[in-house]
Amino acid sequence: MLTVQHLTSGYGSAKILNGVNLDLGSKEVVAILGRNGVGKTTLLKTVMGIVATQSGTTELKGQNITKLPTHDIAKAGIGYVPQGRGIFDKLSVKENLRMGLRSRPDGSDEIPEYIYEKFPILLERSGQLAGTLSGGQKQQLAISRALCGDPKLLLLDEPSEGIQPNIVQEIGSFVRELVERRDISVLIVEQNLELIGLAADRFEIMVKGELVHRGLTSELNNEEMLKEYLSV
Amino acid sequence: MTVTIPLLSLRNVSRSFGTFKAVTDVSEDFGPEELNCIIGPNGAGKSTLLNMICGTLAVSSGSIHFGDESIGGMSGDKIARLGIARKFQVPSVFPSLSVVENFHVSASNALSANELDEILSTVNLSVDRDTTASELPHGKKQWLEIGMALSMQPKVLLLDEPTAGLSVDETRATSEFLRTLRGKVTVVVIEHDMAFVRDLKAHTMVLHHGKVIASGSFEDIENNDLVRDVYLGRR
Amino acid sequence: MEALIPFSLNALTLISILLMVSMGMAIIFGLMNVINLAHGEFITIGAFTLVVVQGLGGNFWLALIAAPIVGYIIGLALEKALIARIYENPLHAILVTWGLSLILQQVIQLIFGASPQSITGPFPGSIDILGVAYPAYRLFLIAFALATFAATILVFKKTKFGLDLRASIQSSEMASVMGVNPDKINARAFASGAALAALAGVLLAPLTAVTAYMGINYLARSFFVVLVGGAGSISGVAAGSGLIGSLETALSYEIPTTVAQALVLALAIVILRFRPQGILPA
Amino acid sequence: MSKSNVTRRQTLATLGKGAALAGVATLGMPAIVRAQSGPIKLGFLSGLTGLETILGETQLNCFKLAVSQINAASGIAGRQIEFIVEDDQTTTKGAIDKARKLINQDQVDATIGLIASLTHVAARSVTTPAKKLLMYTTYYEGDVCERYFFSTGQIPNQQIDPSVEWLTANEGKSTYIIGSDYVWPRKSADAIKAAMEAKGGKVLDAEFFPFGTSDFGPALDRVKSANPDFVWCMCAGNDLITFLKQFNSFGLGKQLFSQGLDDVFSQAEPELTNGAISDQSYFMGIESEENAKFKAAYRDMFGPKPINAIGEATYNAVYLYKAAVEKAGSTETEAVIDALGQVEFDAPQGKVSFASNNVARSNSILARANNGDWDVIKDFGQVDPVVPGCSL
Amino acid sequence: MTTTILNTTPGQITRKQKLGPASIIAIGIILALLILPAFVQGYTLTSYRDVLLFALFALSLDLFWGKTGILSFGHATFFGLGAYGMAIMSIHFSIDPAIVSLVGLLAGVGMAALVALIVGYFILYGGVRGAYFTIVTLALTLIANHVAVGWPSVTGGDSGLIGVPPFSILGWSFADPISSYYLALIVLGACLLSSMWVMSGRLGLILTAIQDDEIKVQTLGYKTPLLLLMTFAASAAMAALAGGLYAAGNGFVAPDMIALLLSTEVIIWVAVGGSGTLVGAVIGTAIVWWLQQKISSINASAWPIVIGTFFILLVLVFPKGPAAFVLDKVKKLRRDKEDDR
Repeated sequence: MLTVQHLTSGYGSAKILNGVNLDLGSKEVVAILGRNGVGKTTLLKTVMGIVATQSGTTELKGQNITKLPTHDIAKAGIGYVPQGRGIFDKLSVKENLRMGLRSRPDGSDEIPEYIYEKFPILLERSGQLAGTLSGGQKQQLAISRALCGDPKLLLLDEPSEGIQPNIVQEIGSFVRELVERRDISVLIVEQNLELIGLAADRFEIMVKGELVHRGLTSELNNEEMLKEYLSV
Repeated sequence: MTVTIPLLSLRNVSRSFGTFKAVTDVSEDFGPEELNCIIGPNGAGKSTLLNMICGTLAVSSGSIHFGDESIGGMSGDKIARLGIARKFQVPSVFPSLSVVENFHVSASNALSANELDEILSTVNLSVDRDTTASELPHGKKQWLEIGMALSMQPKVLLLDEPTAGLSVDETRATSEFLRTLRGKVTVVVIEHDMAFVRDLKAHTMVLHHGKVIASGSFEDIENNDLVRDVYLGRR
Repeated sequence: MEALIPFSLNALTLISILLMVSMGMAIIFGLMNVINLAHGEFITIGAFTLVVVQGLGGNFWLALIAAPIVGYIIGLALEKALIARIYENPLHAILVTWGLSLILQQVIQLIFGASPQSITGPFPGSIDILGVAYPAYRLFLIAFALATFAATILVFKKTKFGLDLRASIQSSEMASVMGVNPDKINARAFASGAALAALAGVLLAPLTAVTAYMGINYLARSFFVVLVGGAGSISGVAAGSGLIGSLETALSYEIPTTVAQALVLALAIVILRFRPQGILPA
Repeated sequence: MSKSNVTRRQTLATLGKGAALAGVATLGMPAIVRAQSGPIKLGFLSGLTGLETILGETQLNCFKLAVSQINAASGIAGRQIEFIVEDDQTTTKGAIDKARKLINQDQVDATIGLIASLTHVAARSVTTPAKKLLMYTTYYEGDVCERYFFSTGQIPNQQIDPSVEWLTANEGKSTYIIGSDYVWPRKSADAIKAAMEAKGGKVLDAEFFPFGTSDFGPALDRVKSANPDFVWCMCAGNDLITFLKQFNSFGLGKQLFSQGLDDVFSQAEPELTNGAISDQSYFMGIESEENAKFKAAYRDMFGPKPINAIGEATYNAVYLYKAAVEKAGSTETEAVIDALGQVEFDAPQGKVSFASNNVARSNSILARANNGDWDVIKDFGQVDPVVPGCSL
Repeated sequence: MTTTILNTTPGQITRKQKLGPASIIAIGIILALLILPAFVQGYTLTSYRDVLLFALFALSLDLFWGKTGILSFGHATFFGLGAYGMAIMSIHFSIDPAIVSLVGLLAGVGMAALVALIVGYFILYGGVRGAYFTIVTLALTLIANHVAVGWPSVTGGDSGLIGVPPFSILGWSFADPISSYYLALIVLGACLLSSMWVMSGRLGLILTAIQDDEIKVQTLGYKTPLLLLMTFAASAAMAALAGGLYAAGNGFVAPDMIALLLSTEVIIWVAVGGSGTLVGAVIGTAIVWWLQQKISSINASAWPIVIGTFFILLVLVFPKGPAAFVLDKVKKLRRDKEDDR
């Protein structure tokens, strides 16, 4: 699904990614772990074309998307939910979802029904300004909006941030459900081990812009490993 | 140095943005006897706290004192002139000025040639003295900014993630340097890098969701279950 | 009471003129944050479209349709050639658009000559409103400006383009994440602003002398309408036009017009000092 | 559109040719003559761009017509005329800068032209101290009394006084003045007030607007409330067009008088000017042999375009200057000025000559615009100019 | 605080380095201008005098725009205030001829500084920077122009005031071309050298630092709005000085000395010379003036097109100004040479 090779990128003189290699299979959910500031978010942004790639390649289903502009990467089939969710606060909930439709390959103008079924609150608040939603509702909206584009790959950046535990669980099981039912792969940057345990198949640990350790989700209770890479 | 440095003390300091409480009820004393660290996950309110100390943000409630002086509502430039210097998270230097010129701007009084040389050698930038700041590599920019803070001859040095983007060697050099300041300057460091904080053996305060959840020596903090949960995302 | 009718109609006329000349500015400056000092020349281009259309035997109504199209095309071409390179740097925008303004003025003057152009407007007579005769064309102008304003709001609220634009303005990064090409949106938004200004030019032509320099008269005022009304919202233009238009009309009954205009500008600076977001912020 | 396009190019072309043409002609003359006396240099200074563009082009054309006729007829006392055209952009700064250039750099023998009063005031501040001849060719407020300044246009006692006499007798005793904000409208308003009061009439109010005013609505509203018998407009150039457009649409039903209206305006905007009254020293409709020849020559050179009083007065000024140089036998300024008071010219409007106050004796014709042409209401004939207390 | 900033030199070395080539160029130019009257005279010399005064005006803009990075689109306001101050004082008031020029000049300079302080206080302390500052100053020029046109009893309205006496002080008159030329040269030279000297010191560094990061400068303990305001006022005063001398030199004022076009022309003069170099403003003015003479004598309407095209090229081809563009090339050549050694 997604193949990233020797990817480097950064801002100005500061290099953040120092050669990232990553393979993501079809219907696979991979979590990226690591301390703050090691480059996890930059990885997602680089894949998405928001941060320019300095060297290396990114391929989606065999298509080289390294040099594509962001909007074409979106159209190629990647949905992105950024840290902080990137909701258009001054647009209504429905308008936010309609924006999500822009990258659909089939050009459909209908918001998929399963989204409203899953998150009825979005239908209820359809005409309301998205800025007035609670944190959890915004996260639901952000994921739904990304799904409106019918992506093959979903990038999630810290979806649990600032959200109540019960909704974190809900999101975790929803991600699983998506993978099973809608044939989607997910790359997720997360610090919440509970969510990772619920949603991911395996994890990769990032240190100073490189992926240094990988493992199955079941290995996540290895205290020694956690201590080494994730501090305290 | 014989100058006595008054205590920087925070009492019930809070700050909210609209309904969001970024910092709640923080009380803490920072003195020069030991290095001080503030740790906590992203969004815990660390930078907000620093912003309030140096006057970039007003406190919503509570008080901040530097010695006898209440600095809670003071303007940034006044606070700076009391000797409270700050190094930003992203290296914040003047890119179009040379290294030396950066020091001249930041110095509170005109620097003599000796003082200038001293600072240059302290931050290892002697060879780069006439280099334009924008052309310095990332690590040297961090040092430049620390040097700028020093050139203010500060009594308090606030450092926001001084090791972000530094190599392992540079990080070690930074902690060595900071340890030399103990007793001379009140140092408050925001950090993520636990190895670095451990290295500093600093008095550590942990912020989470704007509240102090632990405070004490680094060993205490390291063995605090609550802190570990917060850092590993267990609830 | 009877004196109030012409006064309000005069105020409404000025408000409508300001509304028309400022709507394009509200998009280009208010929403896209581009300081466009060539805005006045888009107005001029509209008026000269009327000159050309009438020169070729067409009438006012044909020009009313043609001008926004001409404005759109010229706007689109200029955006692609110049404006797209200066979004990041306001100083560059100022220099480039001022240069553009000087060139457009001279080119128009070289083509058409310096003398005022003769044009024919519709509705030469006047109409009785509650016993007061008022020029029919001015009434048409008021109605047309309000209709254009409503239509612009509708386009922004209801169309795909409007949605894309509103989204891009909030975060062009997130809009592109959604699959929207920001370059395309910018180009179309700039061109729409130019089209609205050109439309204003046609409407102004029957009221004023049509010369290559006519647009410059409206530049500063449209900036202030947008700033005072609140940059970032289309509805702010109505507030800005309303305030500046009625104030200027009211003052002009009491003190010389020149002084009234200066006072209103000075007031606008004061408003900006205390309400930097304008009276109706986004 | 294409029409004015051609015109513009023609203008630029002829503009460029002026000096060259004269140069060629000079070379053609016997060497001895040229050595004794080079060409006579005239400066033409006026508003070719900016506010007064609509009038400046006609004025320049008439100047060129006179020069080319004179040059073709072996020049002034056998000397060809060379000329330099400068545009003052209807600004004080432009007029001063260009007048300086003409006098100091080009060293012209005399300067002819100018439209807006602010430019003659500015140009005079250069020419008079330099003791150089300046000939102004536009009707104006007429309060200058200087040896080095001559005027071939009307002044108030030739234009305003006769008009007021007829207007108060036929249109009514009250008027409302709207004008551009500068010397001519403001000073003329004083003359109008005096004239109206002398006839038992009244100026209800006078309002002055900055150049480039785009909305006269509130002013017209006040005119309506004041309810004058007729409206007196002294807006300049492009602003006069703006005013006419709005005045007509308001349908006040008031007679419009504007001594700034002439054939150039009426033919450019026949509908806007219809029914308005003006007083000028020259209209194209004047029936005389001189005028027929003048119009034909103008058409041959510039095509079928309107001529106005400012243009005709410019034409006259060149010929009067020629006569004076020939009489003085020299281009020396003092001698020419002395001679100017003693010469006359068979102008298209009739015989013109200067009175002792350096203003031309000229016609005063009151007429009403009728689909681009002017129907004479009353011809006051030639009126002697009166500048109180001025005898030079 | 401001005084310490002005007085302290940040290490002798720095100022010397900073002053180096620019001051040599500046002194060279002044020396060349000193002997210029030996080669030209009369009317031409008065033209050169006007160029010197416009150069002073450009210098004043560069002092603010070039050093703070904030573009004022309203500098003609201050030039105009200086000119009108001089004209109004000498025409409307019967002041002793011995001091009337001085009073007029002081009135103009004072008014300009006052207006700059008031407006500057409003907008600089209000946090208005960048593009908004530019638009507000643009409006300032329009207001000033409206006042100049709409208050004819004082300003002469659209026609302006004619009959300003030549500059004279205590019986010394600068009426003839040569003495008025030298007056302009002395004022320009003094302003140029002193502003270069001041700006090579700490104030110049701090202003550059404000351009880079104003918040950071505040956290270092400087009152940045005050520093900007003082620079703005000094710049306005210098513009008024140029305007006052211009009015006296030419004998009149008119609304186009306080108009938008002049505001934009001065931007070009500075931009051509390369903003921020100070001496560049003087060179730029001379180059543009010379070009304008050449081009507008070919075709009057060609000049605005040339300016317009130049503005666009300025941004797209040499954003630091053509002079800096050339200087950078030279520097690079020199550096390459040094590298070879």
